[in-house]
This record gives sequence, C-alpha cells and structure tokens, in this order.
Amino acid sequence: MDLNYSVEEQAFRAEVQEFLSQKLPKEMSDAIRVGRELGKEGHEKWHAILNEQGWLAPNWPKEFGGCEWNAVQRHIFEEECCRAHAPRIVPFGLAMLAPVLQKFGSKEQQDHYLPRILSGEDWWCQGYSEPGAGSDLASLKTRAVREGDHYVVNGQKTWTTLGQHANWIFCLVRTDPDAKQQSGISFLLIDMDTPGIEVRPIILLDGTHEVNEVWFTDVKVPVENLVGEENKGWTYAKYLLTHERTNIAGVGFSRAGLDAVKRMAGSQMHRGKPLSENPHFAARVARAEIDLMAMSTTNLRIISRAASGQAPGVESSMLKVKGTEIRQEINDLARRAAGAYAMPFVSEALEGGNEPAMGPEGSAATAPQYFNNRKLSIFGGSNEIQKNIIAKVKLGGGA
Amino acid sequence: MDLNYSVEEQAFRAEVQEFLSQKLPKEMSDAIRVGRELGKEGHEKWHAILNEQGWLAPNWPKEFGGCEWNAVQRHIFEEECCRAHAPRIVPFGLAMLAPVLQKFGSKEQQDHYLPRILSGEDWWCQGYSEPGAGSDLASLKTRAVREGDHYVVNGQKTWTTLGQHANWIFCLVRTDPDAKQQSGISFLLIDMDTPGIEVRPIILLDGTHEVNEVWFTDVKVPVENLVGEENKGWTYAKYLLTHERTNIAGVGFSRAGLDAVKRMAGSQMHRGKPLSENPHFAARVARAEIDLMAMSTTNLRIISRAASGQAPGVESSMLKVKGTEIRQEINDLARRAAGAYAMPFVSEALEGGNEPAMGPEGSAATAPQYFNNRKLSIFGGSNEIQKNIIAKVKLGGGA
Amino acid sequence: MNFDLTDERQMLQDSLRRFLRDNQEALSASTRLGNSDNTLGFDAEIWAKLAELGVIGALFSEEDGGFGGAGFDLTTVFEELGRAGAVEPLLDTAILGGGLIAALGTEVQKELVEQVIGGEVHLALAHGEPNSRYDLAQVETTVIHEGDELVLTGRKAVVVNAEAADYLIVSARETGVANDEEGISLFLVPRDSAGLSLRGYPLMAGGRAAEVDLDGLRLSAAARLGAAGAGFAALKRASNRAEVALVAETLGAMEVATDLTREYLLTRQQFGRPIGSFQALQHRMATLLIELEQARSAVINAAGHLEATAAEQALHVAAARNLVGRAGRLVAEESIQLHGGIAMTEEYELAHIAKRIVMAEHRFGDTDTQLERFIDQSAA
Amino acid sequence: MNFDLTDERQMLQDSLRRFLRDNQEALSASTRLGNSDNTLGFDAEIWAKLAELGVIGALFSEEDGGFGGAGFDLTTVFEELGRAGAVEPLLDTAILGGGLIAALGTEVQKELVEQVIGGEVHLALAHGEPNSRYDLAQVETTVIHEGDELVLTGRKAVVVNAEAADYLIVSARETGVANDEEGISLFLVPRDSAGLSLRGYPLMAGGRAAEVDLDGLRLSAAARLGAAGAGFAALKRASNRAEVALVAETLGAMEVATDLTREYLLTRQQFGRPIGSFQALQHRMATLLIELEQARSAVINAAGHLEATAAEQALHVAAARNLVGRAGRLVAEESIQLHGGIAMTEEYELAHIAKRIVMAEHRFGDTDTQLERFIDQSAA
Repeated sequence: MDLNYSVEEQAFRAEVQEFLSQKLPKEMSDAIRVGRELGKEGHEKWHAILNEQGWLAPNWPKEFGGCEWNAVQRHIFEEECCRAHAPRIVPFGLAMLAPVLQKFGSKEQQDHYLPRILSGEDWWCQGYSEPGAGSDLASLKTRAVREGDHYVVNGQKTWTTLGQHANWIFCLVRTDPDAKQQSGISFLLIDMDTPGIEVRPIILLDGTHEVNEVWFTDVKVPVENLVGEENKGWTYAKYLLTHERTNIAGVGFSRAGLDAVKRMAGSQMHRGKPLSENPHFAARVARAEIDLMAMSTTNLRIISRAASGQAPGVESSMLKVKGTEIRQEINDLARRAAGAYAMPFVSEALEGGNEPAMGPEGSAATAPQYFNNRKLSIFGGSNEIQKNIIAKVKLGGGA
Repeated sequence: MDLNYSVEEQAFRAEVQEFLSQKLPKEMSDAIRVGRELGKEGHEKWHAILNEQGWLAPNWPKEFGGCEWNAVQRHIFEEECCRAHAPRIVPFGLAMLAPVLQKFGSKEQQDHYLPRILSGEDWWCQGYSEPGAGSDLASLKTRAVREGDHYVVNGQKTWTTLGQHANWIFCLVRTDPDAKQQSGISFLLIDMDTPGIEVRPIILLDGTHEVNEVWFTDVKVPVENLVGEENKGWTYAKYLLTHERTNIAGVGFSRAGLDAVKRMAGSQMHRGKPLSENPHFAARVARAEIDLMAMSTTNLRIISRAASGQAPGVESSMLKVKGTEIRQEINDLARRAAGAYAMPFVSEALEGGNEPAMGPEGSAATAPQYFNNRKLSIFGGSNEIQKNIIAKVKLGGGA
Repeated sequence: MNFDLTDERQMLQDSLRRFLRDNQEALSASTRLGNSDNTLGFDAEIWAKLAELGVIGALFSEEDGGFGGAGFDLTTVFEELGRAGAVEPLLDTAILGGGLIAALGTEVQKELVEQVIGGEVHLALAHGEPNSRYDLAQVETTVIHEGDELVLTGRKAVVVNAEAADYLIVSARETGVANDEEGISLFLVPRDSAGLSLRGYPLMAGGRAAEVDLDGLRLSAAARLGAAGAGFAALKRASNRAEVALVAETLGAMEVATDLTREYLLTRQQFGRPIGSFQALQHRMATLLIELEQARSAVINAAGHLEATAAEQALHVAAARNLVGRAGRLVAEESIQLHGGIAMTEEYELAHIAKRIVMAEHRFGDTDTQLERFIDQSAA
Repeated sequence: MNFDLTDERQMLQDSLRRFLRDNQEALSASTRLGNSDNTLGFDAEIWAKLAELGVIGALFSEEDGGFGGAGFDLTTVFEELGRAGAVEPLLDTAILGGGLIAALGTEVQKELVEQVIGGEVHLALAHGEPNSRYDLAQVETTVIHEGDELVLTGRKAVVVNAEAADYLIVSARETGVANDEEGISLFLVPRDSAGLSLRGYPLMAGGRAAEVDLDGLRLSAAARLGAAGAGFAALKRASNRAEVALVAETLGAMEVATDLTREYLLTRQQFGRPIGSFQALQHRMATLLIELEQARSAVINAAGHLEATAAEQALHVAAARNLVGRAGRLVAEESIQLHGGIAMTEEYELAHIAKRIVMAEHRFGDTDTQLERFIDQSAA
C-alpha cells in the first residue's frame, strides 16, 4: 500500500502542467472556468494544439501516432487538464471509433481514417441510439440492405452529440432482420454529406443545441465502409463501449466543479458572513468533498489495477453511478451558491457573446449546467442499467 | 379548509387531559418518558384504570361497552396519551380480535370473550406469522384437522408479541390443504393452557423478550372456538388487518420522541454550547420536525375523511412508510443526542430495576430503541410491501 | 377541522383549471426558453382573461377591492398556475406589488390596486440587491434628502417582471446600516422615471427579470409607500404571502411531474414490457407519491397559518418551503431520471415543469435558508 | 502508487482471518448481549492467542518493540476483527493505552508496552467525562498538588475495558480552564488504587465499560505519563490512530453485513422466487456495494495519511469517519431491512454485526462531529 505517485509519474505530471501553462490559451481556460461554451472553432483549435504536441491520442498505440500512455498517465493527464480548465476533447473519433478501427478495421481503413482524425479533417459523431431503444441497444431498427457494392440505409438515430458539426458518422445498422437481437447488426462508416441524410437539432432543457436526430432515407454507403464482418457489429460496439468507459468517474470534472463552488461561496455573503462559512452550506460542500476524496481513491485503485493488466469489471458500473451522483450534487451546490443569480438565462453570455453575465463569476452557467447534467445519470448506460449490471454480477439475478 | 378543531373537539381534548393528569400514575409516565419497560403488571394496571373510566375501547360500539368515538376523537385521545407519556394499550384483544368477534363472532363468543377482554381477565396474542411466510401471509402452513368436536392443530407461529403473558391466542390455521392460497384458512381461538402448546422466547437484538415462537403439537381445540365459517378465515384476517392500521402514522409517538430528543439535546454540551444549538444537530431535528408537521396534517386529512365516512385507501400505505421513516429518524437522533452514553447497555435500568441508568435522562434507552424500532419498517406489512401496494394502485403493475 | 375547499374556491379552481387547459398552447408559447422576441415575458391576452375571470381579484381581500385574499385563496390559484406551468407574473404584480400597495398605500395610491385587479397595471418589487442574497433586511440602496426631493442610488438585482411593470416598488435605506430591519422605506416609482434604468433578460424557468440601476433617481415624498423607514414589516408580510403562493405553485407543478411520470411508466416499453412493471421504478414512484402528499400537507399548513401571528406565519412558511424545496427537488430529478432522455428535451412538457419546480427555490430563500429560519423561529 | 498489501500484511491478514474463523464459537459466546457472567467483556483465551499470533505486536512499531504500527498494519488487523465481530479490546489496550505509553512513557513505564504485546497486561484510557461529549480538550477532572502528592478528583465516563485493565491512563487538568488544550496531564494508575472506583456495565455492541470515580486519588509524580500539562498532542495522535482502527473495523463489519445480505437475498424465497430477483431489492443491494467501496477507499486514505502532518491526519481521519459513519449506518439499516424479521433476532449474526457498525459512531465523535472537524480542518 502506497498512496504516493512514483518519481516518474510526478515528473510526467510536471511535464503536463508545464505544457498546459504554456499552450492552453487563456481565453479558452477562462471560458471553461465560468461554464461558457467553446463552439466548433474552439474545439478545433484545442485539438490542433494537442496534435502539435503529440498528446491528442493518449490511448492510441504509438504505431498509429498515439501516446500509448498507461492508465495512471492518462489519469494524471486528465486530472491536470481539468485543473487547468482545458476544454474537453470531443471523444467520438479519437476515443471511440479509433480503437475499433485499430482492432477490427482493415489496413485501408486505418490508413485512411486515423490520420484524418488526428489532423482534425474529419469530425466524427456516433449513430448508436434510436428512438424507443434507449438503454436497450439491441432492439435497434435502422436497416442497411446490400445492393451490389452499396448498402442502402434507412432509419433514424437520435441523441447524436454534436452531430451538427460532424462530417462522418459511425453507425450500428441492422443487416439481418431475421437474426435474434444482437446478431444481425453491422458497423458502418457513413459520410454525412451523402444524399438522404438529414440532421435535425434537439434542443435540450437548458436551451443548448448539443444533440441531434439523424434521419437516413435511402442513403447509399459503399461496402468498403463496413468495419470488420457483416453481422458482427455488436462485438465491435461492445468493444467501443468498454473504451467509452474510461474516465467514467469524472473525478477531474468534479474536482474543478467543487473548486468553483468554493470560490463562489467565498464571494457570496449570507447573513453577514461568506456563504462558505455558513454551517449548512459548508456541510453540503464537505460531504461532497469527502465523497469525492473516497471516489478518487476508488478510481485510482481501479486504474492501478488496469495499469497492471487486470480488466475492470463491475467496478466501472460502480464508478459510473457514484461519479455521476457526485457531479450532479456539485452542480446542485453551484446553483445554490449562486442564489437569486442562478435565475437569469442569458444565452449570449453562455455562448461567449459580448453580453456580460449577471451575478458572481460563473453563476450564469450554474442552472443550465445543473439541468444539462441530469443527462449524466441517463446517457451512457443509465444508472439503473448500471445497478442491474452490479446486481447481475453480485446476485446473479436478471432485471 | 379549516385547520382548527371544533369547540366540541376542544372540549373533548380538555376532558382527556384532565383525566390523564388525575389518573395516570406518575411512576408510570416517568417510566415511559425515559423508555423503561412496564412489565405485565404495569400494563394490567393501566388497562384497569382505563376500564374504570370506560375509555378502554375507543373503537368499540357502545352496545359492547365501547366508546364509539369517531376518528378525530380517537386521534385526540391517542395524541394526548402520547403527550402525557401514558403506556401503550396492548392491542391484540381490544383493537384486533374484538372487531372481528363483533362483526363475525357468534353471540356466545361475543358474550363470553368481550367482557373478559375489558376486565383484563384474558390477555390475547396473535398467531398470524409463520417461519418462512413473512409478509406473504397466504402461504401459511399450520394445519387444523377436524376430528369430531375438536380441531387438532399442528404447526408453528412466530413473532408472537407478548405471547409469554397471554392466556389466549387467535390463530390463522389451514383447514383445507387442497384449496388455493388464501382459501382454506380458518380463524381459531385457542386457550394457551391447552396441552401441546409451547411458547419459546425470541430475544431481539436489543436484548428484549418481546416476541415468541408458539409451537402446536396435536393441540385439541373445541369446534365452538372457530370464528365464523370454516375456510373463510382470510376474510376475517383482512378485516382485522384494516383495523390494525389505525394510528398507523404514529404521530403521537414521534411527537413525544422528538420532545425527548430536544430535552436531551438541551442538556448536553457540545463544544461549549448546548447540543440543541449546534447547527448540524439542529438541522437534523428541524428536518424531522418539519416532516412530522406535514405528516401530522396528512394524517388529519385522512382521519377527517374517515370521520365523514370515506374509507382510507392507499393513503394508509403512504402513512405507514412515512410514519415509520420519521419515527426511525427520531430514534436515530436520540442515540446521537446521547453521545457516548448511548453505548452502555444496563438492562436492569431499562427493566425498571434499582440500577440507575448512566448518562442524561433517557439516554439508556436510546440505542435499544433505535435497534428495536428497525422492526417498524419490517413488521405489520414491510415498507416494501406498502410500496408494492402503492405502485399496484397507482401503476396497476404487479410486484 | 375541515380539509375541503369552500364552494367558491372549488368554482375558482374549476374555472381556472379549465381556462388554463383550454389555453395551453398560448401558455406554452410564452413559457419556453429563448423566446426572446417576447420582452414582456408572458402572454398579454392570457393576462387580460385572467383578470376577467376574477383570478387576480381572488388574491385580494374584499376590503382591498377583491373577493378573497386568504391563504387558501392564494394556494387555490397558484396550484393551478403551477399545474399549467404558467409564467404569468401574478406573484409579482398582485401578491407582492398589489399586496404592498394595499397594505401601505394612501387612498390615491390604492387606486392602483383596483387597476391591478382589473388587469390594467403591472407591478414589480425592486428589493433584492447584488449582495443581499435572501436577506430581507439587507438593503444598501440609499436615500438622500435634497431639499424636498429624495434621491435614490443603488442597484436592484433580478427584479422579476420589471420590464412589464408600470410601476416598481423600490426599497431603499433611510437610516441605519445595511442589515437593520429599521430604516427601510418603500417607494412607488413609475418604471420610465429618469434615473432608473433596466437591463432585462429571460429567466431559466420562463418569464423575465431585470437588473435595475438607480442612478440618482429623484422622487418627491409623495412617492413613499407607507411611513419612512418602516417598510420591513410589510415586506416580511408580503414575502410570507408570496412564499405561500410559491409553494402552492410548486405543488401544482409536482402533481403534473408525477402524473407525467406515471403515464410514461405505463406506456413506455423497454426489454419488451412497460417500464412501470419494473419494481425498482415502482418503488421510486411510490416514494414520489408519498412526498407529494407531504408537500400538499405542508402547503395546507402554511396557508392555514397565513392569518396567524407573525411568529406562526414565519414558522409554517419556513417549514413548507423547506419541505417543498426538498420534495420538489426529488420529484423534479426523479421524474427526469425515470423518463430518461425524452425529459431532457426542451419540447417535452416535463422539462419546463421541472425547471419551474427547481428554480422556485431561488426566490426568497433556498431550502437551507428556510431551515435556518425555521430553527431560529423554533428557538425564539 | 500501489494498493496491494505487502507480503507481511497479507500473511497477517490470512493467519488472523483463519484464526478468527476457527474460533468463531468462542468469539460469539463472548460478544452477545446480556452475557453478564463474563465481567471481563471478552474471551481471555482468545486474547492470549492473539498475542501469540503477533496480532498485538503488529500494532506497534519496531522501535516500540513491535513489528508494524503503521496505518496499514492497523487497518489490516482491525478489518479482520470487524469481520469476525470480535469485541476483544485491542483498541483500548493496544492502540490507546499501549500507544500512549509508547509515545510518552519513561523507560520504566515502557516495560508495560512489552507486556501488552505479550498479552499479559490490559489497559484502558480514562479520558472522556460526563460533560465532554466528543471534545478531546474538555477535561474537568482536577489535579491538586499536596506536598509531593498529586490528588485527582473527577469522574470519567464510559471507560471501555476499565474492569479488565491492570492500569488506567487517566487524564486530568493541571492548569487552565475546561476546554484548553494546554494543561492536560496523563497519569498511569493501577486499577486497584485507593480513591479510584469503578461501576462496570456491558455495552450495547458487546464488551464492557465503566464509570470511573476519582475521589481524591493520590499519586506520586512518577505516575505521570509525559510532561505535566502536555498530554493533548499525544491524546490527539492516539485518537487518530484509534479512529483509523475503528473505521477499518467498521469496514470489516460492513463486508460481512453485505455478504450476509447477499446470501440471504439469494436463498430466501417469497412469493415463489428468491427475493434477490426483485429489482427494487437488487438496486438497493447495488447501492450498498457501491458505498462499501467508498468506505474501503476512505479507510485507505485515512491509513495512508496516518504518518503525515497533524493537519493531514486530522483531515483524512475526519473524512473517513464521516463517510464510514454514513455508509455504515446505511449498510446496517438496509441489511436489516432487506433481511426482514430474522435480522431482528439476537441469535442471528447480522444483529451483532449491525450493532458493531452503528455503535462505533459513538466513540470519538459521530458523523456530524466528524463533519465539523473536517470543515474546521479544511478552512484552517
């Protein structure tokens, strides 16, 4: 038992800190700190900065231009990025599709798509969820029918995050309608410029355009855009979902969020004293912090096991549940800290326009983030699904 | 909408208060206040005092010697008894068996048993639960076989409260083994002195002997001890369970418990101030009190509807769940208030012996009560069963 | 003891519920986020019809020209507004603005109450400040006497309905230091007065508010509402009434949230069966229904004590707001969770309802602040 | 970073777990409520064997004659004691008593540590008082100097293991007022000293304690442990170590509670199927398992910082005790609830385990007190 980082790990952390202090643009970290959105250009700019440093793909093997960092290094990198208020990297190409292509894609697909992901030439989005399918992925209905050297795709995907910026989408489609459930599904790469694709915005309850519906009407997709074998898509999808689960605990986000809450509570007066000294508010903050300290160690325990080659099992589900509970609690604390100034909804201020926000720094984003982050316990396998998984492993019972 | 009691109701309350101040023995209220047990004699003494006043049977019709009070009057009586730290009336004969006899019993049974319940000559206990049956009453196994003018009973009952004091037990027994589930059950009155009955104590986790196992080996029960018709026992049992549900919210107990917590917290110093002024403790007390204030009104709403003839439906289940949650929370607060003095387990002090209790008044009983009252959410239809009922009514789904 | 509505209130409830249901579309259009073309923050036609229906009058006593005004009148109206997710500013124009003028105004000033009841005039209370948080006595805006004139300087924060208001009721400190209950005066100020400027914006849960700058606003003594320096008691009374209205509104919204969730659980299929057949969800739904009844009782307690002593009012209002705050958060969050993704979309009714529930906590004090008030009041 | 036990600790864990499992019956007999014939409060033979196994020595550093003594040694031992539901007073004799003598004692006094490690001597810390609640600096017991003699007068509350102890370590105030950290002295006092009387009783969760009356107890200056008036820092250090041991013990008990519950859910049938197939219960079980992992991490954090600065120690100890207190209560209550009636009976293992979990909160400070300490430490 040793809670300290090794000398090498400490050196790595220092290197990351140095990079961030040099290369992370101040206007970008300022925006992230107060909860402003970056927009497409902001994301692309940070993507390019990381690519120049060679740090864009922490989990890729070196042969594909990645860092090949181990789990502890990745954790340190994520932790420092959060602490420095660096933007989040859009994960769909880098963290989700790429591992699938690297393991199951053809040489041609690897050579073509992977460099374009690093260069930022392609912006990928994910076509998994469908209306009515929710957490029950296996029931998907989008059809792909082979006609000569093309598939013809018809159907609808939903909850497609940042699909409005994407030029490519990776999709799960049903290629064998007679197969049971998870069989008969294939994994297709589709150019968003193909005729018959329509992207319709879904406005979320905080007013943001973050997710979309994607409609496919007789969309022709060349057969060479199939990944791996036909009807084996479910295998690749599961592999991808495992990769989606890295940093599932969101420790860095929670840590940054809690720091923001403390800053705001220190500046807000309540009954003649800073709110941070109010025992009721302090108790809420302390409980969240204590929970986070423990979860951070749970996360490290799992990471440390992963670094030594053991695969995380049911622990991922536990981290997902606890991690989202803590993040949502911190979002709740932030809106409380903002007081009446949680009420204004000044979308220009949130989108980085000229309109200044009302109230203390960061208060404008508190209520939108509180509502937006209700998604954390719904998307990516709802917390109910995670508890089903835990029960299945530990009790052997069905749902 | 009017939250005030009528003039008549206020006069009734004054009458109850006057009676309690005159007739409730001080050593008895002192014992209840600090959580000491009364023992059989104490219960019998209070039973006799109420009987003399004619107030022993609030819910009985006048023809049987009862008060025939309406729901509001009963509520006022219960509230004042709790406030005055009067002992709880042992309910098995008075509140549970009697309504069944009054509705389904023969004239002979009514004439014989009801006066003996009032006089205290008979102490009844309940033979419903069986090992392995729990909340699933319909699966009971105790058999009664008709042989001439007797039934011969074999089987085992459990969780029989205060069975060690009782001379009679009313039992659900299976008379038709081939009938499905709830059919084939009969309702028998059994003299505890009959050969073949053995009462074995179950010691609860707080060290108390409160419940028992009752074993029946070839116990001969005269057929005239059958209530109503053979194989119709389930109907009577359900009727009884409805009556068991009066005062299900336990508002009076919670109110008295909360007062005790406040007294103790006022006397205990924490960091140089009374514990009652500590914001964290005060917050817990305040939340419990706020919840109790609301539940008290929910209870009155239902009582007021019952008084005007409307039957309580799913609301009973809601009151059961919330009522037990609040009582258990108050038990938790009490052990917290007692600090280190929650640790001693001086059974002599709890049983009213000469050994004085350690620590502040009432502290000796806090931990035992905390553990003992875990039963509130288990017995009498567990809170899970209550939630199943609520869901069934509101969602129409099965368990 | 009687927990039934009087016939009058039952009629009011029925007609208001029917009206709001019939006008759901217009209401929805005015309540959605980012509806920035509507700088009124609500639907003017609906407002006129509410006045016509007598809904505004029901919030005032007969003495004040209305035909209600008791705690249960307020809760009857606001529970319905909550059910409809309406953002129409009855709280601001009628309960706060109208209530303060009725309580403190001269005969001349009180003519405004009649116009409020008629739906012709809008009001806003410009009281909270950037540093006041939820403390009613924290007033830093100053009054300086210059000859016959009074000069007000300061900033008022998140003044709901300010842009639509014909008059603002502005609080300012005449004597004492920032936190004194003594020394706070109220002024009735036309919104277009020189020296008063607004910066308006939409609110997270619908409606609009503004930051109000008072930059040497010059008033005559006739603009005063009530006696100099004696505004606090009336402010406290008005905020108690507003808080009772607010918990009733939240209760109505909670009813709708649980109804929508119940229906969704019954209809939505997953893994081949309605999700309402999953026991884990059933038990959570049962918990919501239990908390809904707790909230209903808390609202009744607060409304029933609104005519009681100041101490009892304060105790029951704080209790209700704390409980409804906790139960409301639970209902809002669980309703969204039990729905899943659909509830995250702005166009689904629950999204707006959940925002109404949660954001109500940010007016007059959140659950912790209410708990502190309850503790103080219990100890007093 | 490394979360594996060292080989030595792994061996200690294995052998202790095996020993406790093999002696389950003797352990159970000594732990049950109302076992009033045993005024020792535990099993003497087990104690001797624990010493033989080196379990007591593992709680002391090599410097002090042991072969362990670090945070993770404590947690390794106490997690196993917690799993077994053992009430043997290693906390009192070894961590508190032995720890204080090792930290402050003269060479002569330190000979007792050797005897503690050998299992020959028992100790108890007589520090808490009827009015001190969980405040370590609150000492009202007085010391008066009469010639060469020191005279102690006061009362010590709930002194665990007092009756079995050969020596009590008694705290008393030499200077200052009740709440000062300065001025507290510690004394090493034979239990059978004149002027010291005990009133013993069993404890709710097993074991025994006593009220200790000091009625003009006369001591020589040689009885002092450490410098006059300077006992507080050592007391704080000893209580930090004891609290780390305590959270580890609770963690072990939580493991058993969740294991028993899991097994019960898998075997108990109701409505014709194992109750573990009911989703509502499955999800609650999942929550318990999540909180168990949180508790495990909190224990690791506290143990891993037991050699850090006083401030870091205090922060992590308070954090762990608060979290384990909350999670422990949840696990204890839910385990009982998920079992139903059977868990209410004294003879079922869970009853005792649940009491160990819950009653641990009453030593050194409950969850709220720990939260206060965490807040103070965070602000410092």
